[in-house]
Amino acid sequence: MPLWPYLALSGLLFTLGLVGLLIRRNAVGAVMAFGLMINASLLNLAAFTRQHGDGRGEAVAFLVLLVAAAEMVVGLILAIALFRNQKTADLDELDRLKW
Amino acid sequence: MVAMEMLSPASCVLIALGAPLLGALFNGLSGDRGARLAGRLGLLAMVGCAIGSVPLCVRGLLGETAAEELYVWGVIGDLKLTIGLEVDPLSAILLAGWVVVGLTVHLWLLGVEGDRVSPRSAAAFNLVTVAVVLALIGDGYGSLAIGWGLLGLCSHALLDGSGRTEAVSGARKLWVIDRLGDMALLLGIMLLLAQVGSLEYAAGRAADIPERLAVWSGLLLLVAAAVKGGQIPFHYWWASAVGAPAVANALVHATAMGMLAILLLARSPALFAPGSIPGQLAVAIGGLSGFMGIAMALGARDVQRGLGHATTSQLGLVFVAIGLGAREAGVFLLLSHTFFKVLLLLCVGRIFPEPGREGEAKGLRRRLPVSSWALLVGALAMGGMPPLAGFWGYAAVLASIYRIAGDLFVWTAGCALLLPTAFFGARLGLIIFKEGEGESEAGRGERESPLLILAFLGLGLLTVAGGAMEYFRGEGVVASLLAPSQAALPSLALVAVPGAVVLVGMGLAWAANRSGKKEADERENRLRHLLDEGFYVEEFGERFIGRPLGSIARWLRDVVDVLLIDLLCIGGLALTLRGAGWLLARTQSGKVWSCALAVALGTAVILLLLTHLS
Amino acid sequence: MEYGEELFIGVGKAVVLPVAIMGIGVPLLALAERRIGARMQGRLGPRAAGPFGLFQPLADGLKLLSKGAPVFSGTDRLAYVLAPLVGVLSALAVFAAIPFAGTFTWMGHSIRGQIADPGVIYVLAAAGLGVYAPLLAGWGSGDRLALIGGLSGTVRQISFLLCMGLALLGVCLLHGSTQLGEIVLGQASTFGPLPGWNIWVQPLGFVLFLVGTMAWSGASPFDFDRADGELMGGYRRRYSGIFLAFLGASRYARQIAGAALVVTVYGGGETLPWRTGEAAMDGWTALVEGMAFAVKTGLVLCFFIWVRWSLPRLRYDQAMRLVWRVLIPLGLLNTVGTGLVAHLMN
Amino acid sequence: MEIAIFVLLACVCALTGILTVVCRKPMHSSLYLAANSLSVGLLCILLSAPFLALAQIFVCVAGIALLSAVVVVVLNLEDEPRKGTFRTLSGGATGCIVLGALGYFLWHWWGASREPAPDVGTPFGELVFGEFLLPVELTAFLLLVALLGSVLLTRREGEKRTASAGRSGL
Repeated sequence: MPLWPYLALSGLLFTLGLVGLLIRRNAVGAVMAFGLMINASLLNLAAFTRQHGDGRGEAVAFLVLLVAAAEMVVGLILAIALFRNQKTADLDELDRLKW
Repeated sequence: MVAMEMLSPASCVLIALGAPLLGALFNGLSGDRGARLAGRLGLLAMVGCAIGSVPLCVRGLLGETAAEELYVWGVIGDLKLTIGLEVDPLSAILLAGWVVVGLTVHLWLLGVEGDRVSPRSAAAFNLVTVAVVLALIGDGYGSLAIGWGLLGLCSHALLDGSGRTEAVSGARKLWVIDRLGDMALLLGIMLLLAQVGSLEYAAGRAADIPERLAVWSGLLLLVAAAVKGGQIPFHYWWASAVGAPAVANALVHATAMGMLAILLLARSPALFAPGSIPGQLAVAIGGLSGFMGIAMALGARDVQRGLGHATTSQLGLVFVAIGLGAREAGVFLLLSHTFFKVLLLLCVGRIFPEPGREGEAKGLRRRLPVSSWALLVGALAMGGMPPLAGFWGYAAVLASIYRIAGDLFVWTAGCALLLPTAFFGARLGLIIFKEGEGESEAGRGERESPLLILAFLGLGLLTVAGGAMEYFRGEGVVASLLAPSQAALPSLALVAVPGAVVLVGMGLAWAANRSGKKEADERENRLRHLLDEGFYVEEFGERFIGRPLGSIARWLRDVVDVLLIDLLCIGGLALTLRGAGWLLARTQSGKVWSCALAVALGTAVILLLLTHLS
Repeated sequence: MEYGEELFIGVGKAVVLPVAIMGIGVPLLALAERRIGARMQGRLGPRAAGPFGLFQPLADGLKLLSKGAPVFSGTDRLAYVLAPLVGVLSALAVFAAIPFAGTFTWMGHSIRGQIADPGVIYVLAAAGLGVYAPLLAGWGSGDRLALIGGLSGTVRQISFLLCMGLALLGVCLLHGSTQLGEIVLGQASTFGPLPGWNIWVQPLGFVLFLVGTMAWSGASPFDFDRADGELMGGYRRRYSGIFLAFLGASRYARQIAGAALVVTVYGGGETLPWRTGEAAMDGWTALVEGMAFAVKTGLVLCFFIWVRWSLPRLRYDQAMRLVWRVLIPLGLLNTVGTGLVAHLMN
Repeated sequence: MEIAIFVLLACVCALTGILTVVCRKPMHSSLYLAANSLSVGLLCILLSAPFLALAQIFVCVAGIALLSAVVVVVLNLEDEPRKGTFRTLSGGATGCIVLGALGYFLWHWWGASREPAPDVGTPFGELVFGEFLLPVELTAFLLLVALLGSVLLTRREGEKRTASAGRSGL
């Protein structure tokens, strides 16, 4: 089973996640898109682990998974806090960083 | 042992330059507190300078050249810019002359003005000394240029310091013209530097400069000398220089500037060789300014302006001498001219403290016997009375011109020039002397201060005995009397003819004076006005050079500045910046997705780079 | 295909087990629950449909199947349909790891009474999938009460799943493996006069696991998410017909799975009590072992039912406080303790 | 056989990925995210990383995706409006560009498909708690911080009162 299909799939997933991040209007949607990107990276990592046959890749992937999970949880919690504070989760309305 | 050490050139130079410099600094910086001491301090500085320069002069006059490198102030690649010392007979004589003049002027200053000498002018006088000494003893065009510029500064300071309105505007005009001279000087030096690779005179003399470059640098240096010496095209600065107090004119304009101009020409014989174009041009300018100068002097309304134009004519004669290769004679004439001109100017300064008021010379003889007598001696010397220095100077120049150039026509023209000079000298002496007879209530209490008498005595002696120097110099006119001259004219004639011409001139003056003193003055006709205004050269320059340049400047201002720069460049720039700002603002929408977009594109670019660069 | 018969056997088992559970286990449990509950309340319970009311669940099933499934407005079709499916599938998926019968050789192949042995983590993962069911049901039916019920149901399942996981950790530490087969094998020994089950070795673990499975499967006092009083059936309110049947079946399947897990991990699994070591056995003994496994699971289920009809229902915050402040810390304690003991022993 | 499974899972994965991004209803996109995670988990099994697969399912599907679904429920987010075409276009375009760059990058580095090395199969537990002990500890700490953070961040002003009020309960 050659490697490139896996890479292609993870590349596609990553890009989909990226596009989702750009397109989604509300915070939760963005976090979900981010979740997609995490899945893509995990798949990529697993694929390369398989390619190199070294078990360590799996351990690293596991850790990456954990950290990413923590990240997404915090992301979602922020979305909640944001909603409660700004009464909206729509990212477009949060443009106070406007130059 | 210490004496020997003291005599070494370097230490002498240190004293000669140091003393006046210190004097200038003290006077300049002390302000009102030091007002009373200004005069004395100036004199003290001058004495210090004299002490320093006497050994140098003695060494120089004995014919021994002391050359030494004092200070390297710049090394650019293989080009070394140094200030060095080179005292040869030429600079020694000039230095001696300058020291004497400096001392007398300071004595005069102390004697006449005493405590009222303004520190500013005292500082300026000292600075002039520094400038001249630096130029004289310098071994290259560098120090000459420094002296040159410094002199311009001092003349402006003195003119400006006098406080009179027309003096201040004159100062500005003088400054501009002086800058023109400086520019020409610097350009000439640069040309030489580029070709010769060093500023020293020695290198200038040694190197074989290609003919075309020699001509150009020669012309530039000639222009500089002409400006400084007040020769024809640039003589009109005398009109503005008159505003200065007479003593300043005496020291700075008459002697220092002339000395430097002649020094420049004398120091670059290769450029002004008799046959070369600059040499011939120097002769032409010299002759022209000689005749026009004396004509303007005769027509001048004011005594000082007359003397100024007379200086122009005498320096013209020196230019002619150097142009034809008679360097020694030229320098000798310069020296003798310096002595009687300073004497004249000091007397005029004493008699007419305010320039332009000639009338109140009545009762002069009783009031100021010494200055009036000194004035008479100076005027006659300028006229070229045989026993006095003036005559010997003129005779030496004419003799050497004839001997070297062997050109009868120039010799006769020279003698012709002596006629009006003699007439002018005699008339000046007679007017002042005759008018002085009457009683005059003004100035009764004045009495001659001893210092003043001392100064006049010194100068008078020199003007009288100047001729002896001629003999002392060896192959002078007197010497030529003894040694049979192989020239066509017998040497006796070389002396006799000028003498005769002078006497005739003086006789004419006496006759004119006795007969119609009155109608001579009243003829305010166009000729007199023409002469007085200096042949309207200034107005000519104004109309044909000043006005066109002005209109060009205005056009530039209107079209280029306003339209091109303001509207297009700056306006355009502002517009583009505002547009760019607006565009950029749109990208900074603050929305999360636009930032994420930028990040995404960034990653894409990085990926491409990684693949591409590897 | 090189698998050939192996594949056939595997698929066979994979088909037989769910059918058995859904066909026999769930209806039996439903009936048992109603009958035992009734008996505990002094009434007879359903006896009309068939002998001892055995066909009662069948009747209920048919009734539900015959009813139409009305579509409410404001419902999220996808979630509405997905909820029951996910619930049932995840419950059945848990059985894939549970050894329910002995190993016997038949026609040259030794057949294990277990579909596959991915281990405890697979069980947790499969159970984890089922966590979606209440949330989706609540959100899908578009009804506020259902939503509250759904949310609380999901949170309950996650928390108690965590509690179960921690309890299992202790056992895995002891047996040195996460695979249920190994654990069962490890229990096939005697513990003094008693069979070498983990229940004696890991008493705290057993209690935690038991309470965890009870709560996770939504039985007994922990079924606050479908409390009739407050939430009127919670997320089941808007369901009817086949979906309602599936929701109920998923709950019962999860209870059976929980009980099976309890039996496998702490009750010696399918091994007959006091059996030691790996026993070579023929088909019949394997069947007997299967029957033993069924009896043990039945006992645990009866315990569930017994607790259900005797204890009052817990409130949501009481249950949450119980899990997060009591059970999970105990679980951690248990794991650490077991670790220390295991380390000291060898 | 293996390739068939891979193709199936890849299709599911891609499809759910697209649906997650495109879907208007937030709940649906979270479900698709869960499905996507599940398929990635299964793919990991194909890549003979069983523990990673189970962890992925357990963490991503039952954890993250579920949490996002819960947040969608809690915030009761309505569907996304259909405007903002420029934004979607630019997002899509950027996506294509990044995909192109990524493809070129991967093709450049991994164009030649090499045979996978033999699977060494070192036990996962040994690795995680042996060689990677420090990272695991750090991750544990990080998770703890995330836990605390989430608890504190979602605390309402009145939170403290209800907690104490509930003291009387169990």
